[in-house]
Amino acid sequence: MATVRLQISATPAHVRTARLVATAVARRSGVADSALDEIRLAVGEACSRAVSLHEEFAPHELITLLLADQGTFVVTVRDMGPTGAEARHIDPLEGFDGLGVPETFFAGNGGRMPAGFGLALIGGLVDDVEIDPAGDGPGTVVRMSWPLG
Amino acid sequence: MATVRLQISATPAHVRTARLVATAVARRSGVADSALDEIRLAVGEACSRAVSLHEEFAPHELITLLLADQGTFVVTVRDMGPTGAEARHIDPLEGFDGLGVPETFFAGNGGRMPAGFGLALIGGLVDDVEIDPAGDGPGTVVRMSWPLG
Amino acid sequence: MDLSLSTRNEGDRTIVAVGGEIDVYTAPKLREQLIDLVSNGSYHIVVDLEGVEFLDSTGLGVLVGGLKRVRAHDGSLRLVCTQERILKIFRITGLTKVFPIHPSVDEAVAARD
Amino acid sequence: MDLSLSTRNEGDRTIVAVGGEIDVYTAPKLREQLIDLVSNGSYHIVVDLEGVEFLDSTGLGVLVGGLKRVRAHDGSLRLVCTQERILKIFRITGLTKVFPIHPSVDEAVAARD
Ligand SMILES: Nc1ncnc2c1ncn2[C@@H]1O[C@H](COP(=O)(O)OP(=O)(O)O)[C@@H](O)[C@H]1O
Ligand SMILES: Nc1ncnc2c1ncn2[C@@H]1O[C@H](COP(=O)(O)OP(=O)(O)O)[C@@H](O)[C@H]1O
Repeated sequence: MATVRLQISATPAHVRTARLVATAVARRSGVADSALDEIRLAVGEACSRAVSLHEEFAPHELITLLLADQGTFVVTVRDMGPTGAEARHIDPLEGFDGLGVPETFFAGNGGRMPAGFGLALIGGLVDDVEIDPAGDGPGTVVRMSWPLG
Repeated sequence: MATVRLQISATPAHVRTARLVATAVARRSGVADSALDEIRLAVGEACSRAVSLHEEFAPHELITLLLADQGTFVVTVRDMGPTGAEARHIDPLEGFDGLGVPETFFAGNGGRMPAGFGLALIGGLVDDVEIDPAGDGPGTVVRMSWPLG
Repeated sequence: MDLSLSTRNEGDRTIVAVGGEIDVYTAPKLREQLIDLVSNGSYHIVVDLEGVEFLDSTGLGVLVGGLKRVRAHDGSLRLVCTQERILKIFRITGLTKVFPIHPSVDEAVAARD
Repeated sequence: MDLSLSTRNEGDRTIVAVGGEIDVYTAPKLREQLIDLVSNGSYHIVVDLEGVEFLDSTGLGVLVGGLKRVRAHDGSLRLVCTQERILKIFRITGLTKVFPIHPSVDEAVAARD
């Protein structure tokens, strides 16, 4: 099954729209049922992170989610946040003390997770992930894929 | 709640994706529950019609669904079919004998409804509909709106 | 939700109980079922729509196609439906004038022209 | 699905039963609830996650924030969870080392450091 492209404004409610669409299309494309929870969570994380960045840096731009059947089920989430500010997001583990020493949390800002936490979670969850600067403008591209049944 | 833009390739399965997204976003935007069935059907019809046109005339182009909260809940479905061929679709009742004399069906092609039937159904269902040539290129724009809670 | 179809006979009537969504995606399955029935000599068909959650114009087209086929054999195609949101679609499109619509399978099976 | 929250006390323990989805959209509601509890002197909190259908990093952040707050009062924040897909998220993020996770509310309420 071919392409779906979803663009959402930077609103937490639309992260749900993105999860809903990604999960429905993945299922229909033939991704194993056992992977659907993972897709729901990973897409939610990628979009939540994009929404946070947009709220701060690009409130009027849309976030783009691309779902494509290319032999595997490929999901790409592209934000329009500044890639400069993005540097600290690129290494999922940075600022997080290797996910193993979480006392750093308690120095943090009222329980917000450190920057990069969402990406770290994606990294721990999804086997095939790439995180790159968009290249053709501002923003970052999170690309994830799952096998098709 | 702000904008959602969904683009789908011309595949019947994605008409379901479009229905799912439109209904979920409408609900979350505050459209009355009683209108959700109507939105599901109207969006499905607009997209089914677009998919048929694309299958014939523009198989590699995407169909665009725009959901926007502009005081009312506005749904726009835009295809990339030729507007020339579209002429016959513009009048929902044309070729349909005014929806009242359906014997014309039986002359038809194996039970496919006459061209324009989907639009006629939308017209009978939705109070606020406009159907126009896109203007900025090929294709037709079906614009429908519903009141917000 | 996907389409479910189950078929049974009562006398010379064939009842097709449909469940789920009849739309552009699933309608081909229902079309094939109706064509099969007519090819195998079932000319009096009752389509039970009580389990249908969604019906669009493609679905209506398939029902009209079925009606056309049974009529060619002097047969009948009757619908069973009490769901208001489905009935509304038949009313809007004028198809209440084309299809006999019954409140129960029993009444549809008993009906004669 | 929206978040549901219900709160009750057993001795000096306060149990917050959470249902639905804890995500970027609903997490603020849980955050407020935890802040309210601590402001009102509940420093030993058990968060029952058995009714949770979805949990993301924003939800984890809110739980960590709650833990931070109760710790400032020498309190505790314990979780109840047996759902594998939720436990997995705590494991992946290393948070199983931060939160005591119990298989039932009774065990969480009975537990002492
Ligand atoms: N693209 C989609 N993928 C999956 N479900 C969808 C989609 N669009 C809408 N839905 C809705 O989600 C519900 C569950 O559908 P699902 O079980 O995936 O359908 P099916 O099994 O028929 O392919 C249905 O009510 C269906 O209308
Ligand atoms: N944009 C969305 N709108 C509505 N439901 C959504 C959306 N995205 C995902 N869903 C899913 O649809 C289901 C029903 O949600 P819904 O009742 O609309 O949520 P709520 O009432 O919490 O706003 C939930 O499982 C939810 O995750």
